[in-house]
Amino acid sequence: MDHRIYDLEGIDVQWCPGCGDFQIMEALKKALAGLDLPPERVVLFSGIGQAAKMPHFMKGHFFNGLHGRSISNATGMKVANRDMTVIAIGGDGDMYGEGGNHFIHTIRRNPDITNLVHNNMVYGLTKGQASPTSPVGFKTSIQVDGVFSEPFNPVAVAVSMGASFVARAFSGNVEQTTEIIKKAIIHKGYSLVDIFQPCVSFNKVNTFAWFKKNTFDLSEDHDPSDLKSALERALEGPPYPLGVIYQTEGRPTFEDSMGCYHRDDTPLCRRAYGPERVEDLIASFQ
Amino acid sequence: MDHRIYDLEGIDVQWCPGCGDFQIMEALKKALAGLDLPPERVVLFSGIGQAAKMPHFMKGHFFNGLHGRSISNATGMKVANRDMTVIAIGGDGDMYGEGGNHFIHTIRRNPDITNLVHNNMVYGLTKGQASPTSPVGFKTSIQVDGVFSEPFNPVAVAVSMGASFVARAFSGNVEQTTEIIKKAIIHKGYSLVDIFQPCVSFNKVNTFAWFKKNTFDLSEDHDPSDLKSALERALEGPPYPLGVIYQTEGRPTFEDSMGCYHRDDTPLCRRAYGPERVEDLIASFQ
Amino acid sequence: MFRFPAEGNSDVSLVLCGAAGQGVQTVEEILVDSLRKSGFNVFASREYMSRVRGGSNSTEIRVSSERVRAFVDRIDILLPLNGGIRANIRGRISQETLILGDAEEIRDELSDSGGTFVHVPLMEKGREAGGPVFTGVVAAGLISGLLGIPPEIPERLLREKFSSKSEGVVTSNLSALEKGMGLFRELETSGRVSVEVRGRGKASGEMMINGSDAVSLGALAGGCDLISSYPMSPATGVLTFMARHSRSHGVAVEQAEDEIAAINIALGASYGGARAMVSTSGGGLSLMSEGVSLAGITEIPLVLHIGQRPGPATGMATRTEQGDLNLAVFCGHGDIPRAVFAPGSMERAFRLTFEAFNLAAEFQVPVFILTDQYLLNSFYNVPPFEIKGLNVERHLVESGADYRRYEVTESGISPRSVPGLGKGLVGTDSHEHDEVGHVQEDFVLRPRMVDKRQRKRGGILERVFEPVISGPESYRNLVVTWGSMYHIVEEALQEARLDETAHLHFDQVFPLHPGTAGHLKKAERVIAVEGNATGQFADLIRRETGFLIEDRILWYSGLQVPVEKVAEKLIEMLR
Amino acid sequence: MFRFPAEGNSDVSLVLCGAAGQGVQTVEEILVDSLRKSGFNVFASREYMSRVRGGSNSTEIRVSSERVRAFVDRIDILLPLNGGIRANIRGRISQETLILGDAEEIRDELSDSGGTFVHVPLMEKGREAGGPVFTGVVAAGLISGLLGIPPEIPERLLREKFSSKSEGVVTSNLSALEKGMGLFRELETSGRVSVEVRGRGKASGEMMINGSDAVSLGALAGGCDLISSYPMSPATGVLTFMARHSRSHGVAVEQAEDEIAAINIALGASYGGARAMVSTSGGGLSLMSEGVSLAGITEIPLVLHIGQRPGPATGMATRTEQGDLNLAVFCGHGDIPRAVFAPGSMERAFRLTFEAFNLAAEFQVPVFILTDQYLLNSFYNVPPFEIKGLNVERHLVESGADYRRYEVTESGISPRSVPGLGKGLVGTDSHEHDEVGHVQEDFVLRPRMVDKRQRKRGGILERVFEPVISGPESYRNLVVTWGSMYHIVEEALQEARLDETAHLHFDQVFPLHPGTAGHLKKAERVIAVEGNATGQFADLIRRETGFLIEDRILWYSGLQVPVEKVAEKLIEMLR
Ligand SMILES: Cc1ncc(C[n+]2csc(CCOP(=O)(O)OP(=O)(O)O)c2C)c(N)n1
Ligand SMILES: Cc1ncc(C[n+]2csc(CCOP(=O)(O)OP(=O)(O)O)c2C)c(N)n1
Ligand code: SF4
Ligand code: SF4
Ligand SMILES: [Mg+2]
Ligand SMILES: [Mg+2]
Repeated sequence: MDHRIYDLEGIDVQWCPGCGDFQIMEALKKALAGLDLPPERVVLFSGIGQAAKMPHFMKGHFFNGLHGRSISNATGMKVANRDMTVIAIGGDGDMYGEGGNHFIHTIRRNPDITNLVHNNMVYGLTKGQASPTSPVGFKTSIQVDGVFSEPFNPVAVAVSMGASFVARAFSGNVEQTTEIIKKAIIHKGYSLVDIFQPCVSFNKVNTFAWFKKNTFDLSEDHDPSDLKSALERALEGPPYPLGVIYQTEGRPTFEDSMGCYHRDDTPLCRRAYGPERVEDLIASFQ
Repeated sequence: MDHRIYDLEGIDVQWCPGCGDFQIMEALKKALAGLDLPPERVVLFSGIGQAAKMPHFMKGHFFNGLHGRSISNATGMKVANRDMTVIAIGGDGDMYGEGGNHFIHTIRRNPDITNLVHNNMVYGLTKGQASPTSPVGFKTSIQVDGVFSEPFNPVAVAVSMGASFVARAFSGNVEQTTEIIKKAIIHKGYSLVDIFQPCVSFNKVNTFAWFKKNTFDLSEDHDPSDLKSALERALEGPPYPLGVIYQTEGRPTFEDSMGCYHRDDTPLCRRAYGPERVEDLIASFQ
Repeated sequence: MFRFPAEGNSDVSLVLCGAAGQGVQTVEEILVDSLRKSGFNVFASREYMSRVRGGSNSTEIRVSSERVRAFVDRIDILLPLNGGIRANIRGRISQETLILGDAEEIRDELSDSGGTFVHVPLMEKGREAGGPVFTGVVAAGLISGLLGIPPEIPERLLREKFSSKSEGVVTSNLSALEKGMGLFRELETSGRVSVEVRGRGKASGEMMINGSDAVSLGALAGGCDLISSYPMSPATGVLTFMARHSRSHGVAVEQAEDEIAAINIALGASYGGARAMVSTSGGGLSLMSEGVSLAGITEIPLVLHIGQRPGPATGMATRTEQGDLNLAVFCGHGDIPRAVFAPGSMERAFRLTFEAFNLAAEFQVPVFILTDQYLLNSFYNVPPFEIKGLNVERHLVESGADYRRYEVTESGISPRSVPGLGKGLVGTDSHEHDEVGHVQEDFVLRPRMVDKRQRKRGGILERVFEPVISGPESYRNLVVTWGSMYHIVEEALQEARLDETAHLHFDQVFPLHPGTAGHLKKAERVIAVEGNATGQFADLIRRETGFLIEDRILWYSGLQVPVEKVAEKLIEMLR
Repeated sequence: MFRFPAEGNSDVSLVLCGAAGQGVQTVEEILVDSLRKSGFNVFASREYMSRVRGGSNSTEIRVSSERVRAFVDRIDILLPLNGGIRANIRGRISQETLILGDAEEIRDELSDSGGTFVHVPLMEKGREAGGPVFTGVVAAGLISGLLGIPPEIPERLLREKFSSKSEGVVTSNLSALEKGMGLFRELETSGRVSVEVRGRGKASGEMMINGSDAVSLGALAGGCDLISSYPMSPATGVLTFMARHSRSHGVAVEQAEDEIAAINIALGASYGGARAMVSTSGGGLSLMSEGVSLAGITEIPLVLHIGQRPGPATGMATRTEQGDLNLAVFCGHGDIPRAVFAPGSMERAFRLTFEAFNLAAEFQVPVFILTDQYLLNSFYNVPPFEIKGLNVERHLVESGADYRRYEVTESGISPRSVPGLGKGLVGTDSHEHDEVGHVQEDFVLRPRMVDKRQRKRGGILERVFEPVISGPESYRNLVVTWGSMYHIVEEALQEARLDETAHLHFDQVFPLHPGTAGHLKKAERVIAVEGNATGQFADLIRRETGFLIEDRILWYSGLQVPVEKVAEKLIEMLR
């Protein structure tokens, strides 16, 4: 399938020229098309931020919700209709700051959704405040003396929690990012793809060149099913390894565990319950 | 100092007979008294839950706030007055469920507070629903088919984030718990003490005997300053190692980084700013 | 000699009290079930402390030949199972109260209480039956005898209850029951007590149900597909009910990590075509406020059940209040059309929850069901809920290729599709958006879209449920209530025997029925009775109608206001 | 020939527009600063898109001999720096509009706009000065010339601004400025334009300040010790200001992980004795609702700055609205005393934020400052803020050994101490509690404590700020406003020249001043002007006074309503 099937015509893409977000969108389109998924099968969720604007720039069903809450929305969707491919997109502030609690608990739940985090180590949309992944010392209009708190390492946390699929990518490498996203979508369960992304407007420290210099491809012989070495890889850097860091197959998904599918595979939107559904229960109170 | 200085007279302790919370309170009193800290120096923070009732059963300043938010309250207090010893107490639901985002980000911030989490792997106060640490398969009135989500391992997450002090204790061992809490209080920075605690009313799986059987003391030769072996220890179990799992000294604290202490050590409650404080700024707008 | 019902009453009010985990609940269950199966009308209301063991909880059970649906102060018979009887019970003991207690346990705690203490050796009989755990069943036997319940009814219940246990357990329980009945026979022989409630036989085919289960049944009947929530008293019961029937009735149930996740999972599911709900209390609704706002602009249907308890903040976690009306009506930022129901009875709790799902689906708005701890934890017998004539309306369309989720229409309602239902793409957005759902900063589009959403208020208003008026058709005084206050005031008015006084009750509190002002203006004097400190509903009425209800009976002790207190205050004000 | 001010006006309205990141802001800064330093009265208001680069933002600069403080529709001179001029600007171009643009960039975009396009070779001159980046400074030079700003003023500003850069940079900037002035001289010589604003000289010693900085200064003056917040437009400016002055002015600043942490850190700090605040927008306040409720029952002082923007949900992130009044007044569960300010000017933004800290400390309640994007991002010159006579009142006591944090008093205010201030222990609790702060389930204590907290409403009401009334003393018509609408309506009324029409403006919107109804009833016709879709303030007035304001001018396009639109509507309604 040609990835241009995902192009939206006549739109004004709101990202800054040179922003890594363009390449991530390209990689996502290619990954989806590469898997022969048409836009009608795909639901894009996002929160608020520059990254989170993506569903307005490409085709697909979409739910652009609140800052920080998209993986919860996506989880609900996946329960409502398991036939859909569900992708949740957002920035590092969105997913690890405002949405940090959902990040942790969605890992525990393991719904079959793919979570793309554009990790530019800064708050882009709100003009350059520190994000949870900003390096110590990073100066901004609010962190005037430089960031004080330790940066959040999403990959390490996800691996230490046994998330079923954890990968790191770099927007500058569209091909590899495409392949990783494909694997993440194919993976049945929650997949985190933390994607290094240069923000040309607000992050003058972690630039394209910096990421280029401070990342490397995971060697072929890394075994992503080995938790121990995955943890080591997750904690490594700079330079940071890129690729699938951890993956464990066979964990059941959240939506499959839901009582609504115990006897009936019909997506919830097509169910036709009537009030007679409660006749037996009414009787039980008599 | 005799730990009975912390006793509150004439009160009706609301925990069930046999609950591990009693022993944790005993350990805390002993630790504080052992460090010669009088109640006037200590501020107890808590959220909502059985564990979180503790400030009503012992002496000290206290702030019994909302479910899930006590470490944020405690962080604010520590900024307001660095002379106080600040302890935040709560259950596994409070700290890792409702308060999960604050847990992560407080680790990053590293305020000098001690965080005691009574980990009974269940929601006690609300009568027995699963908590984030409940084991898979645990049946409750809501998790009727047994818990589905992977349990949260707070120790592993904290270590993987480089929290400056991470320990695990068991309420059944008051002496060891006391020693660990002492170390946690002495530690300058955020200290997590995850304390296994049997809930006799609602957790019939992780009972006193179960904890006894499934825990062991960390050997003397565990070096808590070694991140790699700390991580291994953190991921270990059952049986679970008890003791200080990770500790790193010398990380500056959050409150010390605050601009309000740049020129002035006075606790905020004793400051006497007048509006003339803004004269220079008014001039700068002219 | 004690005779019940006492002169002037048609019911007997029995209060059981005891420590948590000490069997009060077992006694209550056996009695309530037996009474109903015997055909009595029964009302039972529970109050309990925010703790797991110890303390002292109580249940009031009213038994009557007439329907009984409200909480009274009066205690005819008090049965304390443990010492440590709390002030809220002590204060209700009068000269007419018969206290049946075991002196071994209660000692002289109630000696100066004003009531008549009659020693009954419950503990001894319990021990005889097999051990102290049977004390509760002995008490149940005593009361069964007292109320004239045919012995085979509680016997059968006990057999069912312990069917999975060993034969020994059953035998001990039956023996305890019998010993209790024996205690009653002794009392009777002594000529000290006589009870006769007439009218048995009518209620036996009815449902005995509490508010929590009534809301849950309404939700299931309304087609609920998914509930995601975080446990919070007193709203957890709905979550538990749904979990229990999750597999058998095909509903997805998730206990989320917090209330914010809960509402966002529900909204995601609703976007995907599920009929979704959340159940929480005021604190949870505070946290969900942003999600309510999201539902507002995205026009995603959502039903929110809010079980009120006293606030602010944690307040009194297991107690009752009507203090979250303002929050339900105004939570969320921006202008958000919505509807708020506040059922006053089990029938209405069922029906309005059912309706909430249809209304939410039709207008694509958040719909609130405001209940409270009192309603949720009170039981009474009601005729089986009527489901004939009710229809689950999904209000979904198959999308065409050029589907526009937010098509501007005259009614403000855009035909709603969901991903996978048809050929089109379904977009939804928390920003101001165009008809397709894409974010736009367009200052002409913005008011068009705001107006579209606001037009739905008109449609919602057309569907509004009328307030219920009872009492004389031409009245001088009008008492106004909402939610769980309904039956309290109904009975209080009966008791107060006030001339020319009617009762106007609202099961829907927002928007207000257009006829509201008309009813109010007909009265010379209007009195609001509410369970909060400021009179939130009276203030809302003024906002919507301009009518000031100056006289307000406000109750915010944490316990439901009893019938007598309301009657007393009304008499004070109106006689 | 164009003459400015045009007939009938005393000001020139200049609008700059261009893509984000393309120097509009630099031009604006240089011009506004130069104008003020030259003694002009200046008003400047910014509107910008929710994106970092591209798009098209604009700034309106009004220059006048009189004070100017409001946004107008009229554009006298339009200076577009880039193509892609948006409809909201195009729609404001009239026959009287002079467009100074570079045809190289703008091409024929504005050829059918109705205004007069005069080509000025800004880009060419920029390139000559050193490169395209200097185009903006060329434009600044052009306008400086046009408005008769003495050249040495912008020259000095440029020197200061680039003092840390190389000499070459300074030289290029100065050359660009001079080239721009040259362009003006050419225009002048051609006889096509003449501008003369009289009255220079008066404003030069005044402050040029925007709402964001006025609120921040008020907070610092009020003794603010700590701000913890999460960035959210348009409220981030306050956080940024505090951060900038954190070390020099001794204030703790934390960007929290989310709004819930933000308010809880602030409450913890306030409990510990800090004067604490948060700054957020409607979405953040929704999330903070539970924290507001916590402040309510724990009686911890807190100041909340809420910069409103259009909702619901994300709405229009960088735009303006007055849609969060309901939320500010009603957020949080349970009955919570509070005060809500909504300053209508820079002076009031400063003063009321200052007062908020004292009021919060005195009554131990949450106090809200409701502003909006328009107010926060508008600048004008004001006389230096008066701080004489203002006192920071901490309202703290040293605790004795038997200190009771929640001592019941007649005023409802319990003397407040904090840990470490005195000998006593200081307890605070989110449950209903006794005087010491311990949780109690006591049904007599509960109403006592509720009443104690509610009594504070009386005290808060005594402190309430009077609404400001302007216009004829005896009026037939009354226009009611709140918050940022103040100066818009003041000017609209001047422009509309309506007889017998007065203006009643509220800087404090809750509780309402007891005199409110009196003012309203004096009028035959009352009109509310609000920036939201339903008339939230009019509804609130009805709730508090019973007075129905039927006529409402409601504006919710996302942009501030311009003076002319209000004037037009008022004339329509009142003439
Ligand atoms: C509840 C809430 N708080 C704050 C905001 C303001 N906000 C929007 S995006 C954002 C951060 C953006 O950073 P990130 O998620 O890293 O995305 P980026 O723009 O860098 O791609 C913030 C703070 C909001 N929209 N909602
Ligand atoms: C916002 C909010 N949601 C829910 C609750 C109800 N609640 C109180 S305590 C609790 C969980 C208690 O579990 P845990 O924190 O593990 O403490 P434990 O009782 O087991 O010690 C819950 C869900 C609440 N008080 N506030
Ligand atoms: S601000 Fe940064 S993240 Fe946002 S579009 Fe521009 S470069 Fe990309
Ligand atoms: S319910 Fe469990 S945690 Fe709570 S007091 Fe009882 S035993 Fe302890
Ligand atoms: Mg980012
Ligand atoms: Mg627990």
